[in-house]
Amino acid sequence: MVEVRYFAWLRERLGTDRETIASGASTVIELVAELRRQSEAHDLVFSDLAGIRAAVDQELVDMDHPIANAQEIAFFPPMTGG
Amino acid sequence: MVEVRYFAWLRERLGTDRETIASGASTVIELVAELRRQSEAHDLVFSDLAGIRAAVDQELVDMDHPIANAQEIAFFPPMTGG
Amino acid sequence: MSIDIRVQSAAFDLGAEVNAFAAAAQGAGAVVSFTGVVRDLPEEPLAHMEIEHYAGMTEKALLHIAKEAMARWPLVRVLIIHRYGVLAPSEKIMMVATASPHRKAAFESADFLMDYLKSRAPFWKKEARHDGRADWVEAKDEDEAALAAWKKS
Amino acid sequence: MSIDIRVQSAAFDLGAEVNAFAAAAQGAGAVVSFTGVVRDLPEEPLAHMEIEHYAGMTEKALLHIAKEAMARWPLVRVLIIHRYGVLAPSEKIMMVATASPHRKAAFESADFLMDYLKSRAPFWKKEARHDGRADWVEAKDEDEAALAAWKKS
Repeated sequence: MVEVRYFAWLRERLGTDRETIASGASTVIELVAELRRQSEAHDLVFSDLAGIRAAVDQELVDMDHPIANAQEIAFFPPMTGG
Repeated sequence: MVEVRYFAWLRERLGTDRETIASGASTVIELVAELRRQSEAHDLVFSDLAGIRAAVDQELVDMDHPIANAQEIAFFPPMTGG
Repeated sequence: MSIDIRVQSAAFDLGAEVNAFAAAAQGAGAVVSFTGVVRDLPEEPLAHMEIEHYAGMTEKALLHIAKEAMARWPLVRVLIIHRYGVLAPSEKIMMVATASPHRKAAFESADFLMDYLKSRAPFWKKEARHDGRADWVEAKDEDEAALAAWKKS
Repeated sequence: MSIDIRVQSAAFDLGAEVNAFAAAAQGAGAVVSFTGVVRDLPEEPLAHMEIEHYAGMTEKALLHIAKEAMARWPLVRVLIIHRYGVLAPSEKIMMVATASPHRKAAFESADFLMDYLKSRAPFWKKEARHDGRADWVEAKDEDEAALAAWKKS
């Protein structure tokens, strides 16, 4: 089981800030493919990955990053702090 | 008559911060030549112009700058503000 | 060497922070501060700004950025304060401060901290208008470009 | 657009100045400050610093520098405060502040102001030691080089 977290417009469009799912994915991009099968909203949110960033256990990573033993995977738009 | 002003180590070595002299110089470098004839201290202070800057009427200028009708000529080392 | 990171919803007193920072930066000689303010333009009025962040990751990311600055420049002190939650126009969003014996190091490291923080710390801004419309602020290509420039040098 | 230049022997309150500056910089979004502090190093103790300046020319030079920055960057506000006279270790020598809608403009213009001020405003620093020795601070080649870089760009 892995905890998936959403921020900003992803959170708004999915109507939730987190969900716990059973995943067999070994990389972030594989997890995205699983998530897209969850619902139409998921499919839509992840339809264009150009505007989405991912973090594995609170570290920013590329989409092909492994997620072995990860506790928490997060998806969000490019950051706009400062 | 022109007012000549000195700052920092030039002022200290000459023992004065200003003097009024009758000058026939038409450029700063010509004035320097006149000043060097004033005293041994003057001659020494102006012996190496690499470390001396000049201002004509409170504007930083090159040594060959004209001084026609200038009220005040100043000599000082490179600035060290900030 | 000292790093001070604060992520908070409460307002901060920029002047008091800068004074305390400079006082504690013994031997530094050069102190630079940057402050981001919620813009308040009559022609484009904002009702408020809302800042979301990823608690936990935010602190880690800011600490990482501050350590990277400390490793690159001779800094005696780094401060980063960043707010989240609802902010009114003219309120201060965040600040960074750097202290160094060298003026260029203080400037460059503060600039670097801002470039990294802007694109690598998990904050997202939303601008709410008086008509109820609210839009997420979009990341700018120039921000990623600014980051890339530090990698080259 | 507003320029505030102050040349004074009295101390100034950095924090109060930064707060007032940011408050008056409506719509700016980005505020940068630089402060120069009399260094206070245990291994190289100073009795005090003495700053001489060319009253009259100083104000003109600083105004010229501030106007040049305003012409080069989209700034809404520039502040320069520079002290002269006798300063103790840890005292603030001077400060500049810039406010702009753009973060890079605020950083670059403050950096520019410092580079110009350092080599073009008529101030001279003298460092007095506890043994009575006092030396004029020498200008650095790197300061002239920093200035030259702005002319190219």
